[in-house]
Amino acid sequence: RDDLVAYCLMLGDDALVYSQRLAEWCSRAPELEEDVALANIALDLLGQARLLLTRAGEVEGAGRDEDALAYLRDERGFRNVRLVEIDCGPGEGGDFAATIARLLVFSAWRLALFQRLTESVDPVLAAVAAKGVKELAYHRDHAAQWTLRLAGGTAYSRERVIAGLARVWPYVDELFTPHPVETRLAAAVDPATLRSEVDGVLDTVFDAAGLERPDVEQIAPVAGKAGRDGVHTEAMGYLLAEMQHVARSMPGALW
Amino acid sequence: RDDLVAYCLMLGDDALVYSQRLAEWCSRAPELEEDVALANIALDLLGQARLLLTRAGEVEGAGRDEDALAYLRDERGFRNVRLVEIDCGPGEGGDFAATIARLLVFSAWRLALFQRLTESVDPVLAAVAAKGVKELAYHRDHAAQWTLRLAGGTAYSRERVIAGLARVWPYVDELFTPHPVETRLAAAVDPATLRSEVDGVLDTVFDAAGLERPDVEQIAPVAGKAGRDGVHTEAMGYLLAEMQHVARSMPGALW
Amino acid sequence: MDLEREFERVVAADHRIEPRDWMPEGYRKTLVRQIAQHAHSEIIGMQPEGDWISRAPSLRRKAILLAKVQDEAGHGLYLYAAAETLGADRDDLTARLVEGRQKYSSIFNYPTLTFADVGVIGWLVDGAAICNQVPLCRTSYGPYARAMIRICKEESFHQRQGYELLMTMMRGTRAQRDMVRDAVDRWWWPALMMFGPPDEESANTERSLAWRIKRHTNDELRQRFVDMSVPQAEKLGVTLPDPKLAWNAERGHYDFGEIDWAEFWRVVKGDGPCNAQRVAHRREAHEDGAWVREAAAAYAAMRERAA
Amino acid sequence: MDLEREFERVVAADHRIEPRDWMPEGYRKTLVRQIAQHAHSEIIGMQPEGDWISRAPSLRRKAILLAKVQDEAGHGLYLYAAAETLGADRDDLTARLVEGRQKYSSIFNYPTLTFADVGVIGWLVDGAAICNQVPLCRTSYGPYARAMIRICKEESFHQRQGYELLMTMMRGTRAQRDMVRDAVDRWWWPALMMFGPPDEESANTERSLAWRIKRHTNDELRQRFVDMSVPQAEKLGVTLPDPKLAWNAERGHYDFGEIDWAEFWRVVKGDGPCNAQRVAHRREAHEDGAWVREAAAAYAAMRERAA
Repeated sequence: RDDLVAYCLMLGDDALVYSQRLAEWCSRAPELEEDVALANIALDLLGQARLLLTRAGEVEGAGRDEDALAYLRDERGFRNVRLVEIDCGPGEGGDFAATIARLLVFSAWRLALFQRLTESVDPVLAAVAAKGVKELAYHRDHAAQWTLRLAGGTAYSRERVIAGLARVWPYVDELFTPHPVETRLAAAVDPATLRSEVDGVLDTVFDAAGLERPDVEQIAPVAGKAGRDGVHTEAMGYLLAEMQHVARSMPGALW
Repeated sequence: RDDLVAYCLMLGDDALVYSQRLAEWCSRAPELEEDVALANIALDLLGQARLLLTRAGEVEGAGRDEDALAYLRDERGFRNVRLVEIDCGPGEGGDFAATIARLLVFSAWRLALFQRLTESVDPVLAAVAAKGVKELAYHRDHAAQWTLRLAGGTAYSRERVIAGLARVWPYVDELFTPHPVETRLAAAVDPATLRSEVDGVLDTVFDAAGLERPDVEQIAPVAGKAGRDGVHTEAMGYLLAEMQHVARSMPGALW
Repeated sequence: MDLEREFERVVAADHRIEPRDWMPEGYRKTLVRQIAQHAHSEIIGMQPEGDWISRAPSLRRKAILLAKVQDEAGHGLYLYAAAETLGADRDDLTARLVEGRQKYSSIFNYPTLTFADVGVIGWLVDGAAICNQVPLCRTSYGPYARAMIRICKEESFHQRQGYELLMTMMRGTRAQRDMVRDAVDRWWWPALMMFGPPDEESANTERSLAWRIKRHTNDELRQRFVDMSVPQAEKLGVTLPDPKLAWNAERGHYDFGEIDWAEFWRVVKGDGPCNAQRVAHRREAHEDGAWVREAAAAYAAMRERAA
Repeated sequence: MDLEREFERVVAADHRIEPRDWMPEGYRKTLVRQIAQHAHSEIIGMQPEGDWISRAPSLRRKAILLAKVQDEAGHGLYLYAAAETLGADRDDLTARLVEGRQKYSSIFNYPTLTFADVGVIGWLVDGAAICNQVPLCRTSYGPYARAMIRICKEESFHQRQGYELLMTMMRGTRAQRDMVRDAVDRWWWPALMMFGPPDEESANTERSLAWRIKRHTNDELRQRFVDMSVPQAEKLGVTLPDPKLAWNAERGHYDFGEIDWAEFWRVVKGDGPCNAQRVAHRREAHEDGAWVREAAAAYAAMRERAA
């Protein structure tokens, strides 16, 4: 049961933290249509996060709801992969191309994972996955289309998308590294088994876009521990400070 | 007595919030010597803030110490002028020139204020001011020297310092607008009385640097209220979220 | 002149003018300016509320707020499309906005200081917008009227959500109630200013009424908003910051105090607390995205050539 | 050859070599590299701790931390100055750092995850640095030795402050104690790695010892650090994450487990959790500041011409 809680948190935190990052684009996208699209994707992921955190709280049975889990957990308790927490822009940590690169990698990975998860022995996870699959297919398609546009647009946009992929690629191996919880839990999907499928999807996009898979080193874990163990990048603390500050500042408040 | 508390908070918050902004330069300054200098200035101001917030808490007599006042107050309770909270860089909201421009304006103003305050009828304020005057004279001198260097350096640096002054100038009138507390409290200095002295100091620097006083509109208060009333810019919430998050996350902790 | 008579007949009969119909040049210009300003207001309006998405204190409120700000982008899109049916060009309108040559609703030049502001914007600002916009659902220009029908539906949803947030906060802690009251104090007067200058100073009102672009004067709409808001404030448990606010049985309306028109004009002319910031934010987003739009255009052109 | 004999005599007598003295080229090169790496370590070391200045949870801790990070910048300055007495050029050394051509202490390639990390860095990382550096106060090159005396004094102040923070946190809430233990678990092994590879794999140790640049081997210093830290950990109430850690009465030292040398070499070679981030941060600060340095130089040149 602890494992199921942990697993719901893993998948829920991925969606929550990534949604927080995507929402940073709100009112800053390159065109209004894209503002709408990125907000849509952030909303889909926020919806997934809410279902999964609620489920984690229910299984845990300690009275924590989605908000207690989102707002009152400390950084070391967040179990998302590091890919979703890094700053890919807008602003200094990235740009629209890095944002699209992360969306491509993340949604290709999560779609493969959720497709598998629709057959989970846990009916709630299976239901969340079934709903999420449709959303993620759209996200992946959106990212793939932009990857083609940026790679085939101007010389500058091509340079940016190559740099964007290099920005996010160091966090890719972690997506496929199984955590003991994922190995033990029958209801879970072992992410290692998704690698070739996801690689295939990405290679298809890269081929169509005339891009190479980035040749960059992977970011090491810390003594074998990474996001799934609550060992994050230094970007995470700032993200949580912003996300949690109001909620933490008003204990007992109703929202 | 409420007025004295409020006044200590005003002067203390100016120093605390500005110190927080200056410390953002740590490990990001254009040269190591400047890293040391900006940290020094931030430390001086942090020291002033601690004395003033401690004093505010003592006079208030409700058991709030410097940390309760710094970490557990909400934005609307902070009484600093808006000049100190805006983002002047490093990063997107400014750069080194905007940073120097703010330092010049702020320290010229605060030095004039503290010089007057050394004669306050409140002995604690007078003592804080006497200590601060030496620090602020150094800060002002440092900013003036950089203003000369940037104005007389390269064409680009001259353009930057002009832009930097324009960035901070809209917040200057607020420095000289007396709040009712400042008018009522005998121990306080009426900032309106400092204007000509500060203008004179700044004009001397501008003359030496061959700069003009910026010709930009002042940022309006909100229905007559501004920083001294706890009505801040939208930058303030983010600053406080970062500053207060750890402290708020661990109620009852000892540090 | 037949065309002009036909135009006047359609307007007088409360039918709709459509893009292909003949229309007086003044009508077209007035509409383009009004629709563009309305579109700009939706786009600039994303900022003060969008600022709180990352800090919304519950996931439900975060989702509601994100969806709302997204809707505003959508409204901007409908409205730019409506302006384009009149021959306007979206890029040109955007340029006017980011260069400060065309206005947007002054209400967005005030800062959002606490999460309660999100609720109050929903309640009062969207409420005032609805008062302004419901009559526009019957405006004489067809595409504008149809856009407004859709927008009004979503706006009233937003307004209910804002009011509901405030009701929830008022049931919460004392600090929350203080927060709500503080936000109401700050937003009430700017909300009243949303209806524009008093009728005697409103240059364009008369012509707009004749053309049935507008259907009510500024002061009529402002009164309607006050009458609507006072009982809502009572139900919420907040006092509106106007000592002169009182029911006038004779008029059948609430009397209210004098608006600070000096502040109104100051903000309209660009010197509100956030004018510079709002336009700079939009300009930066626009400029930062230029290379992306160029890439998309180059890619589309390339695909077209290949097809 | 008289010069070489004189050099060897001075070194053997434990006197100091000064900048104007003759010295073998290898000695000069070894020293420049070591001092530069040491300076770089101070500068890069500002980042992991500096990251917490804005979030330090008390004003006293904020002031302590800011002063500490400032001291590190100061240490960097002394050390670059010492390297310059050997003919090195600070701009050139900085270029080597930001282009990744010269190393710094690998310990700074680990992330600081909580405020307890600030305390543990003070206790263990500064503690290990002091073990390494105290003998350098007697190193054969005068300017380096004198810089180290000043640095060691400040470092041991930092170490006491770090340990005191941890003692305070351990007296606090349970969550704080957990935080301290978690941080100790993460930093203990990287701290042991700070002494470098085991003696049998340390290529330069022998020559450095002969020249009296170093005075102890890596393993000797590491043992000294372990012996010093174990009782401190006990007093603090934390368990060091090494099941093999045990007092060996025969040796008069603590035995300890095997270090993960694969990880050590991975991080040294650039693939630690934060290598890329640390160098990028420094490079960006350097590049962002280029126009300021140019302006200062142009202004100084102009003033000189005018004088």
